[in-house]
Amino acid sequence: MLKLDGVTKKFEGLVAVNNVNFQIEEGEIVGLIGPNGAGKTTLMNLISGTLKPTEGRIEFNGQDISGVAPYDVCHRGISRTYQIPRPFPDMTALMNVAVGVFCGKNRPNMSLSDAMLDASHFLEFVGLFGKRNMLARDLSLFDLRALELARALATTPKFILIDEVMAGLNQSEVTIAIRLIRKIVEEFHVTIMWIEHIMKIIMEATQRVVVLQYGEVLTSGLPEVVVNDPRVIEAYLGEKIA
Amino acid sequence: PGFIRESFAAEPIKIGFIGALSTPYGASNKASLEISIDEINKAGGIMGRPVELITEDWKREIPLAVAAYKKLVMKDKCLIVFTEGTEGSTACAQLGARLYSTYPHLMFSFWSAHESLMDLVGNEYNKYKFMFRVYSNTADSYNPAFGFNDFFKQTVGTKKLALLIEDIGWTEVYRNGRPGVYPTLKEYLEKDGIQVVYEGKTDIKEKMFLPILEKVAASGADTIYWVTGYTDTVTLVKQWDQSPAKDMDLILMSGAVSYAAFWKMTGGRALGVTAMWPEIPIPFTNKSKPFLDELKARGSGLLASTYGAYDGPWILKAAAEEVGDFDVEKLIKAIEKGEFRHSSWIWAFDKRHEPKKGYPYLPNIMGQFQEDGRYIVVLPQKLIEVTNPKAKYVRVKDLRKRAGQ
Amino acid sequence: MVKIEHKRALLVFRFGDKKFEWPIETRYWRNPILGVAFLALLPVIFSSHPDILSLIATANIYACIAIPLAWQMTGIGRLNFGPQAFVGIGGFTAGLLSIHLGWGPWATFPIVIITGILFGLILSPLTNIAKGLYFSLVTLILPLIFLEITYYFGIFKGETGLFGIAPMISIGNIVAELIIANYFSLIMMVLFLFVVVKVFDSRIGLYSAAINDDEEVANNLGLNIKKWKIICFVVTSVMITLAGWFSAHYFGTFAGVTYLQLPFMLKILMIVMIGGRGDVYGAIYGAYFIVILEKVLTIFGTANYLLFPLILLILLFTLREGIYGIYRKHKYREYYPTIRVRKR
Amino acid sequence: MLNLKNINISYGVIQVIHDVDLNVREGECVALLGSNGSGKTTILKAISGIIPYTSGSISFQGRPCVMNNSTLSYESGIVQVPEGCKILPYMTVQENLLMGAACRDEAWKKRFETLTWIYQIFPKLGERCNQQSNLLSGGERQLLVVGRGLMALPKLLMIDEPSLGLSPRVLMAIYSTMKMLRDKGLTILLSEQNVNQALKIASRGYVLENGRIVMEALSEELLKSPHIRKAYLGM
Amino acid sequence: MVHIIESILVYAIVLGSLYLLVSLGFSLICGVLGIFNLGYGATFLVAIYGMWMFMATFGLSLWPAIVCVFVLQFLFTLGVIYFPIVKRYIEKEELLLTSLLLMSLIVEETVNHFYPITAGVDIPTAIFTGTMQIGSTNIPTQMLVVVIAAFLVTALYVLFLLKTKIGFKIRAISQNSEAAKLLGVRLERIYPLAMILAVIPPTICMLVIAPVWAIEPMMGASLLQTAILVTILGGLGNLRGTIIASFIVGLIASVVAFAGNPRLVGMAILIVVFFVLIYKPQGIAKSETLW
Ligand SMILES: Nc1ncnc2c1ncn2[C@@H]1O[C@H](COP(=O)(O)OP(=O)(O)OP(=O)(O)O)[C@@H](O)[C@H]1O
Ligand SMILES: Nc1ncnc2c1ncn2[C@@H]1O[C@H](COP(=O)(O)OP(=O)(O)OP(=O)(O)O)[C@@H](O)[C@H]1O
Ligand SMILES: [Mg+2]
Ligand SMILES: [Mg+2]
Repeated sequence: MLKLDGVTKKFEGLVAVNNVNFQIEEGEIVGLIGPNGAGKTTLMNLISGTLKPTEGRIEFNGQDISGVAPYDVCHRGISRTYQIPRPFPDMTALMNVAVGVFCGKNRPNMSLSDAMLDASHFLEFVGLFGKRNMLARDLSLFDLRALELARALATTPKFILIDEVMAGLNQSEVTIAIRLIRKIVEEFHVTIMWIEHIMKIIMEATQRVVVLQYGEVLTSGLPEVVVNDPRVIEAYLGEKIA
Repeated sequence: PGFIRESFAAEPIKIGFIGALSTPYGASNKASLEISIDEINKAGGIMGRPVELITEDWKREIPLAVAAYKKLVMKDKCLIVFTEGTEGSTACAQLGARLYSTYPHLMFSFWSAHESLMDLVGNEYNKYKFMFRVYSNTADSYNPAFGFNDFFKQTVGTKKLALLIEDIGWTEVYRNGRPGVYPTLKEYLEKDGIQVVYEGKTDIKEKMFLPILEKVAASGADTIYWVTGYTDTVTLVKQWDQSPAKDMDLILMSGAVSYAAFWKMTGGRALGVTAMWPEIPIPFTNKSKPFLDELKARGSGLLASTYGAYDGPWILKAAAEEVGDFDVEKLIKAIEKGEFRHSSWIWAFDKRHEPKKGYPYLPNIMGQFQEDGRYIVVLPQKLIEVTNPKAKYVRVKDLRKRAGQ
Repeated sequence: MVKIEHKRALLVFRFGDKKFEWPIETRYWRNPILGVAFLALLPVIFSSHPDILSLIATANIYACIAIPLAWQMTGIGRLNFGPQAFVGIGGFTAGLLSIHLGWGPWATFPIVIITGILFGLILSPLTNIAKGLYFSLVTLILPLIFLEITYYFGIFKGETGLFGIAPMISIGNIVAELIIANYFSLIMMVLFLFVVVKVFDSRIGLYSAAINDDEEVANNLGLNIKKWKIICFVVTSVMITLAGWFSAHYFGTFAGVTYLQLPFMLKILMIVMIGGRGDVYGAIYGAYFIVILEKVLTIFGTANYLLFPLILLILLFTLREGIYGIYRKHKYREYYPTIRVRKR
Repeated sequence: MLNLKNINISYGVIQVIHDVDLNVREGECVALLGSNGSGKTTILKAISGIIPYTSGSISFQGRPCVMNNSTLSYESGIVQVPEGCKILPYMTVQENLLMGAACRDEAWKKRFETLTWIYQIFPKLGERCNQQSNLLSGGERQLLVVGRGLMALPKLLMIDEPSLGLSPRVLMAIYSTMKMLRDKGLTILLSEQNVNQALKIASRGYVLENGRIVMEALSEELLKSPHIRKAYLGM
Repeated sequence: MVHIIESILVYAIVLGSLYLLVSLGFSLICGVLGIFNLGYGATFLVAIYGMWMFMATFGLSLWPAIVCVFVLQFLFTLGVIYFPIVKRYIEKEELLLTSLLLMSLIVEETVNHFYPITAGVDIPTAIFTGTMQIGSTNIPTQMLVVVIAAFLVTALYVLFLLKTKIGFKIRAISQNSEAAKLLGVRLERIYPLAMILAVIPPTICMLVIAPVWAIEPMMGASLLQTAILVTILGGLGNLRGTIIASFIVGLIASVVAFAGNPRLVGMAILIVVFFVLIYKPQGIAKSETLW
């Protein structure tokens, strides 16, 4: 579904992403891990079109999307969340999602109230329906993450990029979040690429893991295998995870 | 019945004035109008009817000027409206032309700097005949800046002249002339053998004249003639005094330079500067002096339009008394035909409703700052005799020497 | 072709595969209709006070600039400090055409729109290039450049301004003309109001709000921000241009000195601020308020020069959400766009 | 060393902290636990004087603190490492670090020694010392913020969620640094979601729920408590 | 030819210094407080008319008047600009900008009321009179004072910002005021300090330029316009950019004036700034840093 071919991104002097090749098949949940500054977020920005790759090709469903404008990438079915949540702070939760509904792909036969209806459906799905009329800036961190997910889903993507959606959540909230994401996969049949530092989630929720280091793919494979790879332990984990 | 006639007769004649009251011009025009109307009322009004002045502030904004004009003409039924300021007068004239057929009235403009506004009267007389220009800045020749060739040649002794003109609408005629009618100012000067060695246009927002003065100095001129109006003459003079061009005589047209306070504003650097229509109290007639004293008592300055503002209501009175009626059409005819003399020179209007040119109508006055900041008249000869017979134009260099600088 | 359905409190229009909704509940239209009716009565009430009529028209023109500006501020997410530039473009286009070709207002109208679109398009890349404060600054310079140009090129008649522009309407009866022109200004203002209110209640309003809040996220969500910002900029610019067109024909003159300088901008800005920030209805309250205030203060003579800004400043301090906010506060607050100039 | 008595804090009309009592003894490492939005950051902010409290009192080293005066608190040695990477984006890494010492005269005098020490424990910062700090990745920023806190040679170090967004390895580095500092006798107040980790280095913990302290106990006890296990460890 | 180039260079420096003095304070506020001080025009008025008030109305002699005018300036900037407006609305830019504009209008009208243009204000701060020859170019000797003052003030400011601890703190605040607050920097002290620092250059500027410049109540607007132009060309609030931009604008002005047509100076500057902004929307230097 998504194919990265020699993707490279250079910032003045610094190579943040270096010759990354991998492929994600439809229906997979892929974890992307790596030390801080390995270039995970950068890679995500490249895929979503926020940044243009210096070199290489990104293919989505057989089409080249490298250097395509972000809105276009979204229309082709890729949507994303942010490491630090970025809602529209001066809009209500419902409005936030309604923007997603309207913008996602062309839905010509839709008026504002239809969109609201749709949006509340998504809000209900992530469990935020009760807070639909709160301004986004008044929401708590957990709710913001949920809101981001709802907004991303509202654009009817085929592929979602999730950036550390669990950072700052405690273990029990993590369990809820994992359940939520499972539910998303079941209901919307989306493919997910997931950046995360909490290994527990990676182990439980993902089917395959790609490890980045210094912008390059260190290794990839099943979570259990990757976690026990000495190079990964050396570079990332620091100690063995049982 | 006598009682009724009297009260009817006592119904006041309304005179409107639209001015920017926070500016020196607005304040001084307003004071002059007030003085003259007070005097007229004291003298029994116009044909027994008192005169009432209604003042409106237009704050130099067209929408306010237009609203004020409508009020004065349509609601207050003013017989005459005095306006000032270029864009305001223009807007009022446009409106007045539309109102005229329903609300006949007169408009006296103190200041319509753009020639083409007065051209309207010439071109579309029937539409714009109600409009007169009562602004004393009129030359012996056909336009203010023209007509100084003799002054330059004889009084100043100019051989080589640097000519600078501020680049804005009203100077268009000086810069480009009018094909078939007027030459350009440069051609006009050269016609009489004054050599124009430098010619330049300047921006009215200019604040840094040093480069220009540097270039002027390099041209080797002995006199600078600068057609100013909107230009910041204070900065200009301050910089001229400290530039290589400081030994060249500086002759300006108008702007802040016409204020007597200009001397103070420049910290005495205006020594030797000459300007047109300076703020010099000149007793043109025996009416001038009381008026000027009164004006001073009311704390207002004497500016180029002040004599006109004072004389305006008197012109109306004279015209009305001649016709014996307040019918506007008749008044216009009377004003066009008559000659009026009050505080200043003689007012008579040509077909384009500009004050008539040439002697013995309105002369152009030149004043020069000499020692102690005295503004003295140096042109025309007749006025020199009235104000200060000993006064004489002195070249800047000599003035400086005399002042011991 | 157009199908109309009635759905609870909504009228739904279907046009091809597009769908428009129209709330017909009383609360949606009662107050606006009452307000417009009141404004429509004003010229009749004041028919013997031509100066007040003129002030009403002026207020309407100001509102015609402030209303699109309020939309523009949200729709491009930047504060435009130079809407006067477009007032100038409209006024000068109308004026030049009218003077040199003798065209009347309805002949100049389409050309003014075209010029507006043209200049809107030429300047629209700015909305994407210049960020935050820079946009404000560039737009601040624009009218100043324009003013320089009007001084430089004789055709604009610098300090005098254009004159002899065909009046809005001429039927021979001047009083009727003034009242009709007054209604024209009201109609134009109401039309602008209607358009912008409808836009704010539609998906485009939502897009505008999203762009105002966070452009980058909106882009990632699939909103073509470049396109929408340009559309918004051009449409609002054309609306502002029309305000210039109107005042040129209404006053018969058009001078850059009045319209292109900073004080005029300050007035428009004050209308938006005092009226109600980022709120369309607020612009009308603001426009009428400022015009009335200015008129009332003239009774203080020259002191009004000082009093006018002073009172505005005090109002700015005390009315947190503008005049409209006093009324609006009691209402359910669904979505309230804020205008801001981003620092960086 | 640090005493909070009956602290109440509200944001506008909403009260978020209710009657919190909290003590930290000299040389102790105390953990402040609680789920999202329970008010941990708010308490830390009140201690470091960034926000005012409505009632109660805070004293540090026996002396009462002035409310809402971050400078005085900072000067007296209360240093907060903020959550969410609040760096000075366009200064270099080194300038950022120096900034940590700028408002404490003692620290400013020893700034260069401290700097070398910081570069030793966080070599990654040393590598990047002349880079503009907004070019750092999320995790590197977190390191920088912790290092900057240390630059002030604090008497009381308050760390707010150091684990946020850190890779396990860096996280371990930070925790081992904290452990080392604790062993050296630095007083630490740690606010953390990651209960397991936090309780490993803290000797005591407070559990905060909806702005109220619901539990205060030694680490081992907390780890054993069924409530904690259920609510925070998901077991 | 040589003469022209010489003149261009001399005037580029002279005008550049002048623009620098005019815009330094504006740029500083932009950098430190991150706001756009549209009330800056009033600073010039307070400087010059304050001076006049002390000298003409209260009868002080030159030096006491200068001291008093600085005190007045500080009181004004803190008591009228900073505490009532900037402090209150620092987060609400649209209100901030409008109220600052209004405030400067109020100052302007007050000044116009007490000292209208015909009051004839002139400040005897000319240190030199007459002209001075550099090569074949003549400049008023007083302009030398302007140049020296500009270089001195700028150098002091730059040193202050780069080398002192307070300067260090100011720079920190300019980047992220929240983080700086966490580091114990006292915003409520540094902000006023920056405001005070920002009024010193324009005051000095007005004092030294008075002998070659008109003094009138409406002068604030055009000086503010100059300051805005230079500051945005330099990159908002970046002092280095401001310095470069001042001299670039000075150069444009002198090139156009000497090699071209003096009439076009104003328009040339506006147009160059406009196009630079379009192609380099961030200005010459990065606006994010103070230096
Ligand atoms: N705009 C930029 N300019 C220059 N360098 C950048 C830029 N953005 C990121 N970098 C650098 O690229 C590297 C990768 O950054 P990135 O944000 O992708 O890391 P990450 O893998 O997401 O790390 P983390 O897990 O800490 O979030 C970092 O070293 C960072 O300093
Ligand atoms: N500036 C603010 N205005 C209003 N409410 C606020 C503000 N900051 C925080 N809150 C509210 O105060 C409560 C406590 O917030 P706080 O940031 O202290 O929680 P926390 O325990 O640190 O959470 P986290 O683990 O997410 O950092 C939350 O409900 C939050 O919504
Ligand atoms: Mg990241
Ligand atoms: Mg927190």
